[in-house]
Amino acid sequence: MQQTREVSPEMIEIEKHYREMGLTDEEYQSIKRILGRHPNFTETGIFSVMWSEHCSYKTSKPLLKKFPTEGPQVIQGPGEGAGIVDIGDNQGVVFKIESHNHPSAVEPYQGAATGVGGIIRDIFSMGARPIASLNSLRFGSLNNPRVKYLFDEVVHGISGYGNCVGVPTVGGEIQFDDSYEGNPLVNAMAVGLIDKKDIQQGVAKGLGNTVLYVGSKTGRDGIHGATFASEDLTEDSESRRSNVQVGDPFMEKLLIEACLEAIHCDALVGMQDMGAAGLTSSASEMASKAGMGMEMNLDLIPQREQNMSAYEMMLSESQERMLLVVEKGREQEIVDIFKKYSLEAVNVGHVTDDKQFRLFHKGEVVCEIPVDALAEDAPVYNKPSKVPAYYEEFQQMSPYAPVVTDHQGTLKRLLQQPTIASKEYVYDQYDSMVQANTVVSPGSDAAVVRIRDYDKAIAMTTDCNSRYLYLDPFVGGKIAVSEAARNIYASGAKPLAITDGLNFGNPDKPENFWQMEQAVDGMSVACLALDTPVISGNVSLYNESNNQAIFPTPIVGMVGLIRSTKYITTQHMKQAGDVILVIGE
Amino acid sequence: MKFAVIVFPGSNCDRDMYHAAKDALGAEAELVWYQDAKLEGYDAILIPGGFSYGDYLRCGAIASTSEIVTSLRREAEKGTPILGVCNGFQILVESGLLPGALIRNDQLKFICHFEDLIVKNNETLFTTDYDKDEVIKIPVAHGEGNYYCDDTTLSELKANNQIVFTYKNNPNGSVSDIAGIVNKKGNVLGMMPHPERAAEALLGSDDGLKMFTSMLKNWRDQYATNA
Amino acid sequence: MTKVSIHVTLKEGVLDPQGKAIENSLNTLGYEGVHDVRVGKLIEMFIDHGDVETQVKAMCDKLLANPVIENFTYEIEEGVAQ
Amino acid sequence: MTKVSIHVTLKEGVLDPQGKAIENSLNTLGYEGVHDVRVGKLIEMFIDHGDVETQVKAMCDKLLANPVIENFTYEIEEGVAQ
Ligand SMILES: Nc1ncnc2c1ncn2[C@@H]1O[C@H](COP(=O)(O)OP(=O)(O)O)[C@@H](O)[C@H]1O
Repeated sequence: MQQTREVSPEMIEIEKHYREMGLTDEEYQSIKRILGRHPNFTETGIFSVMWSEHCSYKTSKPLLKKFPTEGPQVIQGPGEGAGIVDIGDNQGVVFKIESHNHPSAVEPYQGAATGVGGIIRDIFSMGARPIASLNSLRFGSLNNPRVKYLFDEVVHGISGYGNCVGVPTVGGEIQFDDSYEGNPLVNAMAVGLIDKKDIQQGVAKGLGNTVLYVGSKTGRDGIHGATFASEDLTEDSESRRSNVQVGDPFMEKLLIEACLEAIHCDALVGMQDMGAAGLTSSASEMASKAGMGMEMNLDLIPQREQNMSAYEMMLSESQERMLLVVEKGREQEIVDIFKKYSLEAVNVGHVTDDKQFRLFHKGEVVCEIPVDALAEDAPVYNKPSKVPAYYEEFQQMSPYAPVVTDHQGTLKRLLQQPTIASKEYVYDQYDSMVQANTVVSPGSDAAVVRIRDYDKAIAMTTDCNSRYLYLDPFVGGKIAVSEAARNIYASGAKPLAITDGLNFGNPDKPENFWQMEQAVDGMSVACLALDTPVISGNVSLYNESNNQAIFPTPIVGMVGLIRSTKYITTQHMKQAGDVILVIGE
Repeated sequence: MKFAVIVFPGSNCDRDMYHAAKDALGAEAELVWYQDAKLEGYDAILIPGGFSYGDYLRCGAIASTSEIVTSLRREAEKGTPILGVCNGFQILVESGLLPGALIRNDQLKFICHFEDLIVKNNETLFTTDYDKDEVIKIPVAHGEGNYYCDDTTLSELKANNQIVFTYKNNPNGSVSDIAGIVNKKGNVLGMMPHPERAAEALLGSDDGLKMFTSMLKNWRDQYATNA
Repeated sequence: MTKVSIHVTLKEGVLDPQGKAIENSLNTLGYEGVHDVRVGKLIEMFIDHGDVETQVKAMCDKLLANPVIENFTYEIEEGVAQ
Repeated sequence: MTKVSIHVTLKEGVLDPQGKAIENSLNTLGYEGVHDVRVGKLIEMFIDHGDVETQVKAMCDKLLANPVIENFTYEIEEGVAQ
């Protein structure tokens, strides 16, 4: 069995092992100051994931602050698992987008599948029933066989997972461009419906309350990448094992039903899914949000593999797991609900009032960290930005107006571009109709899903033309939001809010950071003008291959409300003889 | 009339079936969890689509070994109308209540879109409201809906008029374009297309509703005869 | 502990679209001598107690293979460490 | 003609949801001693000419197994009548 070799606390500092976990010298020193001692191996790992960009947004936070996030329609803005907007009748729609770029580049089927699974968990952990998913994909040129393989497998992964869990995949977008050749983008968005009274929060409130672990067992999935000191017994064992996360949509479906049943039991205090940084982030965030602490006994964590260390369990990204906090003494009520679905809910710890994140393993304390230090005290960086040379050069050019002589030929050539061509090949593989609410399936401007028992519907879309953003990220950012809004309006809906998936290159390069700044500014301007605040989002940086960044790709996922189903409009021509009008400039 | 909709772990069209029976048709309907194993007292049983047990091993295989299938067999023998759609059809063939097997679509892809079906037999409990050879628009959504049976079985199906629906444009490679079949006795129907998704015009077609109205009408007739 | 490997294969005459697709891909990749590709399942498990062979046969009949389209064979290795 | 049987299995440590579902179902059916069920693929084919072993290895690497999560082994039987 492969095991992680653990370096002593002193050696972590002397040999600077923390660097290989992604922590800088300064970050390591502030951890030492916070603890008043050397962090041990497990603690260093826990800090490294909680202070990673993915969990802490340490480089993007200053930019995200610029987004407008408020409005009378906003029930829940950024901060929880997903945002919520009001659609009347005491109902809300919950939505969020999430990237799974790097896992998809390594193992496209599972990468895309687990991306869908992860974002759906964000939705039902809020207490909402997932009612639709969308996606936004970017690949290199289809002439490259590897790209073709990635494309096919990503689509299979989305359909394999989404179809099985019974959430209709109703829309999306795909762009092909060389800038994504070595670094495809796979962003998944999910939308849920909730009765306002059912809104859950990921909080660990109530001294002495019980922490329950539910779902798949914990394996060594997803740790290898972050682990520098993994020592394999032999080369052979390395090639025999793998750390890729594999999704189990069947397990997810059971979790959806069980969790949505559990929210009606008032013994449930808080619920959160284990996403990136699994147990570590869910547990510490739940405690921090409640102003409490938490103790867990790792011996009790359901484990799929033998001899797992505390470090491995805390960093594992095994899929389909949830953490619940339940009123002490009433655990059985929740356990019984999960049992109906053949799921085990295991008591692994309890809520404390000392604001410490304390873990036991084999009778020893293996971690004791002030919980706020993990969830709230991550460093924030204001990165330098610089106008790229290419941009200045482009600005000097005089505008180019193409002269089209052969209109039919040009149109045909345009329609042959994979980015513009029909995506039926893709969306025919998605179950876009399950739940029997899909009024407008993929193929029109925005997808429309009616709200059962009411005469209303919601429209949703994902959009981003990254070529515009490359040319001018500020204008391109405005265009991305506006395009989404046009798709929503054209379906008969009023836009309500957006979720954003910010995909960029390495932010340590000032030119890339400038692109981010400009894009966010442009999007913010458009969001204000269109009254579509940002209620959730995701940041994926370091999307580069061969030192070449992808085009700036801030994907906009927008949702709108259609007040009556009679206003639903599709983009298709209806009958011969109808008049065609062009509106706008 | 009271419908039971059996819910297996992983079923995902259970609510859709329930709403079709309850809202679109206006009958009584109940969701029955597979462990509740009792199916007496219902006038018809619906086995919904989805991915029971994740479709692991073979679609419908694991579900077909569960307790409730024993009750289902009993109801089938009694003559209770049983309709299995998509995964429900797969469960019916896996449990031997219908002949043949459903294998991977010949193009190896999941497909989801509306298809034109031809009503081949409008004399079943499920199809009397259709005309013979009527073309109806019903969506498919499956990865393993390619109906297979050997030649002997196929001739029997034909001889007994058990082929109820065929595809106008075969989308998955099914033998003889088969989309739905009924058992010899005529009370167990399995089909890959989803009539419950075509029960309201708003969703693109209400051609599926006649399956539910046929069931209701035949139940009423039978009730009147028995009374 | 006994290790059991079960091979589930499609019956002759049953169409195997997956095998056909793999064959085409292999031919396209330049492996022109490859033909009659068939894809089946390999199910491996450990059994702790009882008459292993009787159990394996029954499991295949009841669940692991579908007699309408599939055949099965199995291998039993006694005393295998996991 | 040469017959080749290729076994493609999931690497150690990779979650096998299918194996787990089958195991649960077998346990429920009363086969309680069954555990660690893993499901792989069995790919059978015939090869007419060329160095069979070299071809098989290359085909597995390129197409038949996914090196990120799967391992493969193979058996070659020379001179098999189809
Ligand atoms: N990855 C995808 N998944 C699902 N649907 C998609 C995907 N890509 C495109 N579509 C659907 O295809 C249709 C056309 O998409 P697109 O070419 O992006 O059009 P537009 O430029 O009008 O947004 C839309 O209905 C969209 O939802």
